[in-house]
Amino acid sequence: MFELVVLDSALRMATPLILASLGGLFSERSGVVNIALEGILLTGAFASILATYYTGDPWVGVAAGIFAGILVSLIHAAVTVIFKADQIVSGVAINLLAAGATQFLTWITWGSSSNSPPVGGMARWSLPEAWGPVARSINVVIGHYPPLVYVALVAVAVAHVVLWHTPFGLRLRATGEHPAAVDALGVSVRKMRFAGVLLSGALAGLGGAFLALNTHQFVKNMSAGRGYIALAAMIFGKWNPVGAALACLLFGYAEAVQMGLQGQHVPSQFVQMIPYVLTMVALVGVIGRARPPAALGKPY
Amino acid sequence: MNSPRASDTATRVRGLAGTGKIVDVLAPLVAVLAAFLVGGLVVAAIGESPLKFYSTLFRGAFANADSVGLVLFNATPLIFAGLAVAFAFRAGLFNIGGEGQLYIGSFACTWVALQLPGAPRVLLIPVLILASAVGGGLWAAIPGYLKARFGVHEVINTIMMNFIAVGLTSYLVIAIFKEAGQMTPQTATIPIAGELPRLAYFFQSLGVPLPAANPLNASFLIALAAVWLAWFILHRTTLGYEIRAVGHNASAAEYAGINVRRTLVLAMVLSGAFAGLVATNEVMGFRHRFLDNFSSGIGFMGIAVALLGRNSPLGVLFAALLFGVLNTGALEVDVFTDVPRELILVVQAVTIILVVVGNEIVQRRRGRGAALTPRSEAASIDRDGSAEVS
Amino acid sequence: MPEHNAVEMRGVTKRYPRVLACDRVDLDVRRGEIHAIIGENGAGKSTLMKILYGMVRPDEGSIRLNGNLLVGHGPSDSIKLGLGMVHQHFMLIDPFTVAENVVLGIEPVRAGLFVDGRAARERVERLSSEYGLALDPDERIENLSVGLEQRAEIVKVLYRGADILILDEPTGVLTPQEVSELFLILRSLRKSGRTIIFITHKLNEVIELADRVTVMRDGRVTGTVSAAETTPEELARMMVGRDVLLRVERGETTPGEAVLEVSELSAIGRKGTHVLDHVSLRIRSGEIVGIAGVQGNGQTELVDVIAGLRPASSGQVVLSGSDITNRRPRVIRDMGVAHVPEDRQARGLVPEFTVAENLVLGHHHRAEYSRRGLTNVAKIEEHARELIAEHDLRPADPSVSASHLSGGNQQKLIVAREFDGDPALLIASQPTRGVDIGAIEFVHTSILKMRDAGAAVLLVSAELSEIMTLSDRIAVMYGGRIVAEFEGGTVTEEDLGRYMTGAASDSGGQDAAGGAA
Amino acid sequence: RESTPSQGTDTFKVGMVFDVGGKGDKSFNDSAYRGLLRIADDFEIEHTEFEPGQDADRETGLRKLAQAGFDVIIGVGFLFSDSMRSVAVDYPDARFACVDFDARPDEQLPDNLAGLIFREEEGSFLVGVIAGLKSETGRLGFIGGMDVPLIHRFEAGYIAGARYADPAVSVTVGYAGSTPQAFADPAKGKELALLQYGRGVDVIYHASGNTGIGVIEAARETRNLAIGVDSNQNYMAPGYVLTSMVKRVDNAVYAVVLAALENRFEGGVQELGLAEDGVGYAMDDYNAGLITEAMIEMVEAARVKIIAGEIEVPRE
Ligand SMILES: Nc1ncnc2c1ncn2[C@@H]1O[C@H](COP(=O)(O)OP(=O)(O)OP(=O)(O)O)[C@@H](O)[C@H]1O
Ligand SMILES: Nc1ncnc2c1ncn2[C@@H]1O[C@H](COP(=O)(O)OP(=O)(O)OP(=O)(O)O)[C@@H](O)[C@H]1O
Ligand SMILES: [Mg+2]
Ligand SMILES: [Mg+2]
Repeated sequence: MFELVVLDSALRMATPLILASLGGLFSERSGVVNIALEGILLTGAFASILATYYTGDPWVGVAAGIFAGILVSLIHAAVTVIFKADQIVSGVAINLLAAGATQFLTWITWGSSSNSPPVGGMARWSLPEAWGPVARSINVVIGHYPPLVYVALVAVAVAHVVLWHTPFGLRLRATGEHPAAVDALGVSVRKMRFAGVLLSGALAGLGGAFLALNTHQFVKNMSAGRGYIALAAMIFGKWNPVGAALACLLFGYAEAVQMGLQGQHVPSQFVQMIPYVLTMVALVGVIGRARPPAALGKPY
Repeated sequence: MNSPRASDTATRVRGLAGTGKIVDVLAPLVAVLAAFLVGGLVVAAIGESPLKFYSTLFRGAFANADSVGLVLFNATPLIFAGLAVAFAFRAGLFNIGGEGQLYIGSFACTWVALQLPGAPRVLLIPVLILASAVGGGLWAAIPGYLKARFGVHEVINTIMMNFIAVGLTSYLVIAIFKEAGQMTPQTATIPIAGELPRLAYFFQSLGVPLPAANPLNASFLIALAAVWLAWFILHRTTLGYEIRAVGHNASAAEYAGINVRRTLVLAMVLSGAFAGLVATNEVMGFRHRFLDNFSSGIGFMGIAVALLGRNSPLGVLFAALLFGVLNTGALEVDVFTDVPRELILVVQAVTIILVVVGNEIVQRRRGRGAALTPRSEAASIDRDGSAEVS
Repeated sequence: MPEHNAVEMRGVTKRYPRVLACDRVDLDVRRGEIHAIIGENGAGKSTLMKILYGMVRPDEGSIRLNGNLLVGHGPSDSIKLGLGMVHQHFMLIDPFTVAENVVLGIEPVRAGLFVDGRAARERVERLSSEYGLALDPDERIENLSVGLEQRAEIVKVLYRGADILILDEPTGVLTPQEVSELFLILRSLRKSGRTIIFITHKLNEVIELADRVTVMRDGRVTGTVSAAETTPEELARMMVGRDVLLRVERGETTPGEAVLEVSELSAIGRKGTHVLDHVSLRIRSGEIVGIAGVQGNGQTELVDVIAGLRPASSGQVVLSGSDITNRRPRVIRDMGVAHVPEDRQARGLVPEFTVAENLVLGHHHRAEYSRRGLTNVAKIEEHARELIAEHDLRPADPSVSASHLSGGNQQKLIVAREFDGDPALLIASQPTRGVDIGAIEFVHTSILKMRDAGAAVLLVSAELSEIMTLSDRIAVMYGGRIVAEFEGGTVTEEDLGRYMTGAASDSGGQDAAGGAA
Repeated sequence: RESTPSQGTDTFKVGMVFDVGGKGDKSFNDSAYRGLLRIADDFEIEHTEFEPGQDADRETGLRKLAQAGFDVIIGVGFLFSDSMRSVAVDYPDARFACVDFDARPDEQLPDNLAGLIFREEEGSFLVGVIAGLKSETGRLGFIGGMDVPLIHRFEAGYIAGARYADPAVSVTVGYAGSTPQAFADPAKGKELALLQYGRGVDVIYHASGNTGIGVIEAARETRNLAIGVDSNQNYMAPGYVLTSMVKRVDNAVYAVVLAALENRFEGGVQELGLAEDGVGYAMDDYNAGLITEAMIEMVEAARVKIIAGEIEVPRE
């Protein structure tokens, strides 16, 4: 169970979850529930393949994934922050929209509403071999995972620093706790919430890009509930970047173990349920100590 | 006793309140039309004729008795799923778990049917309806209890339980109950005595040429009854009174001696029971067995339906019919035009967004009014346990 | 050129959907003065200040700050112009530290990117020592007492360099000791040249602290006077709009059997402290016991525990001989306890329900209205028609939603419901808060009628005059305890005030124990 | 959708309804679609295809096509079996074919319904032989889509073939899931494959539709070998796809439509194995360098023996 391959697999499985849950974190810290993560992942996945398909450059695909994520989250921000509509309803609608729109566009682009043709993926990072043995041993480290895995890990650290050590983070968290107080201090609640939701779109879009580029293809509904799992991981991680990332790793690990256990007569359905059951148990046990942002879900 | 300015205010307020009813009906209609317009623009953008698109869509839904029968058939599960969401809304709960509840309800229905091979029709049918409701209700009771007891938000838990329900039923079907000698992941068929009759013969006897093959079945009638029942529970029973009180103002309900926690759990159970009744259509009425993964999002569509129906049972009925039209027409569009059905999903999503946004705009102009969505604030319970003395 | 006033508001008007919160208000605040604004609940004081601060847009009117006309300004503009506000409901972020709360929005930065925590801490320390506002910058707000929270709010304002400070009802939640400390701080701020606008509805505070006073009533300014030249009586007249406070005649009463017996009752609050601390109290039938006290001294908790809405940690509540401690609210109601709750919007009504539905709230499960789980719609409507006629509720339509009723009529609805059906014990919490004189009179006579009909009445009110007018006996609560008990009419407002502020707690504590035995 | 049928014309009309994964899966559905395109090229035929959205649409969709006067209606995938049975009875004038029909033992089909069944285990046996011969580590992998008996047949044949070539090989088996989605989850396919390769497997045979795209990707990434399925997938990662077990759904579709065109359509279950050229393995320029003459000789010998009945290929 602790084989390297399983751990590797866990990390890769966790990567889109980590990115999406960091996204959820920024949104929820600003006080906006973001169930739309699922749809954003999906849209990011689609956009990244579309762009890669036409440009041949997966990094353009990554940019497109981020951009698409921001675009979708813009809808969420507008509906919930400007029009102050219910955040969960908006999220549900956006997920529906994303499912329909990505399939529709897949059909328009490639004539199949279920998947795109394969595209070239992202090359592993590496220094030129010619640089000698040092470069080669560095390559062993930085070339071990797809590049976005490292990006995700760095994003965790950056998110932590941003949330806890910058004025932006302080204001963002304050907005999620007590928007009226933030307003009274002359900081625009609307701007902070937009920032939180759009950042969430960018990160989840990036997660979608990883999901698709790592499989070299867009497949309909390929987010397959990962947005919800990311949300659960975020709660599980008590709305902290490091906690959320650890929870994602745990979920990724559960999935990897489930695959690793195959052929050993553990019904796969049960292993697949682990993250969900874990989340429910954790919510009962953890939520008492972990406090969601006080103004979460409340329009201001 | 009123100063002039007070009566000014009163007239203004009263004026708006008077138009309230019309606005309530008009706003979703306008949203639907606007969403259609968006859909039409998209169709035009890909170089197809919106006119042909919509004429095909509506031909698919209204061409003949068969089409209309399909609309009603497609609307039936959405009515149940919509009622489930709307009912929970009334208690201030957001039940996103319709999908899981309908799976468990359907499985419970099938399982009970398979246990009673020789049971007579008069017994089996009510028992199976009950089993469906109980299955869905019990599944919903878990997040309801966790909410009431530990204050865990039902949204997350119902989502989690959707995944669990799919996995659990999948396991049960594939590993234990799969029909022998078949590769399709489905159970054996339920006894014929447990099948709900199709409505074709009934309609034919009324002179409506509904073909015998049309899948519309008695579950539709159960759905109509459920609409009435949901209304009746909410507005004619003490429990309904308490559910609405809790949904509107939990602390007033608590003050009034209503056991808020118990009411929340009960509301959730009833909500889940409505979702479970989807089994009457899918299992008893149509497939006559449990097919793994059959739903493809009926429970989620229920959210949209409830929303569009403004969380009133009658509204749910109309919204489900609208979605039934769209889904039925979508197939026609898919088969007979170059526009893929996915566009219909987009139209549905845009409808929801426009409905919520439109509602907020109307509310804002009116100053205040009935909330469209549950006031999660009101129904949230402190862990300190101030909601109940135990 | 004459020196500008610090604040000049002219013709400021703000309409809310159902009220005119400010009606062509003019206000002048001179530089360097402490200017009090007084008025009854709902007079529009907070709204006026929020308009000044830029959190609420006025519909009409102009505002000048130090002579500069403000147009469409927001809080950030006000802060830049040196205006700071301590809100009636504190604007503090619980899980943040004091320092974080203070610097939020204008954070000192390090390396151009990161919040400089040390600088923040130092600034807070400097400001607190400068004005004698002892505060630990690293303490989280959630661990502070209300008094300290208020200090954090003041430091927040000072950190922003405010020279005009608005304090919205700063004393309502403070202990007397904290109040006098606050006054010291405010005076030292005035000495440093700052202008202070101070909202309250406590007349003696005004006389003690303020230079000038503006009185508001019903959204309008009824006058501005110099504190040195006015009396509480004059201020009261300006506040209420007529000469003497309305007093209903309280006839003699002969109390009967004990209905409510509370002994050694305690309850624990959110922060683990005793919000009720061994309270003992007895009310007999035909007797009104009034509880006086500064808000937040356990009155709400006492009522909630008796009504079953909050668990008691120890002690006993006995109603007509049976123990109802920690029973469910429904059981307690069914045993004959009626309860007019403190906050009618949050507790007493389901605003979305119709008048008829609200008129059975809490009784809806009783046999008259509910048969085998089904509601008796006809009976509920009939009941509503009776009560509407009896209490002159307007509009006289049982099917109108309660949210469409005026505040006064909402309160009448609750009174009508709770007074119906001969309760043994009537709990009336702030029964006249925010209602106009006519409704006050109605409520007061109704309470007395109940008493005369043999009910035991527990009256909780922030209005001392109300307590003094109605109560046969008066208990004073302070810090979760009953610190004194008096026979009605044997005590002056000043005496009560001393007990309420804890100034005379010791002897009072003895009294209370004796009186309850 | 290349040519949209107008209702009521006299041209011969063929409708195809796809399985989960849909058109463009480079595998099963595409194989069927290729057959349709080919016959549409050869004859004047109108055709339409779609993928059902919700489960009930499978049956309704078939019905709509029948009502619209389609001459041949093809359901791609065993999930259509139930619906086919009832729709075929209701529309005796249309002819129906169901690929991978889920036949019940001794089932009597209506005259207008052809159930097309492939003996996948036979083709799988052959690629198993190739894998067994090719593997250097002696460890083979199998990745199935949905954990169902149909896919178990691929697994059983493959394992038997591998053992036939090298009795010492071990085979690691993984399935992507238990729902139809398991055929459309390349992300999962890739991770499953990476796990197996990571554990020393050097050839993986996938029978997982779209999911297999991830398997082949993993082979390319780790420089191991994969074996494609249904369609010839050798081109997808040249040098890393050892061969493909082709299931000639295209041929079967072509043949069924042709029979209908020529008015000799026959109902009933049709089993297509090695003997009927219904299954096989793919050789082309992409994998020529991977497979030696000697290997081909052995495989061809096995093919002859299977057809002759000398080798009994297990189905489970
Ligand atoms: N956001 C709002 N929406 C609607 N009505 C409001 C709003 N804010 C205040 N009001 C109403 O405006 C009136 C004046 O309220 P305001 O808070 O200014 O009173 P106040 O004098 O501060 O009273 P208190 O002494 O109780 O604090 C009240 O009737 C109140 O209900
Ligand atoms: N939306 C509405 N629909 C119908 N009638 C309304 C509505 N809003 C207010 N009214 C009625 O208009 C009248 C004036 O309301 P308002 O709140 O100004 O009363 P008020 O003068 O403050 O009365 P009170 O002294 O009882 O508080 C009330 O009698 C109320 O019943
Ligand atoms: Mg105020
Ligand atoms: Mg009023």
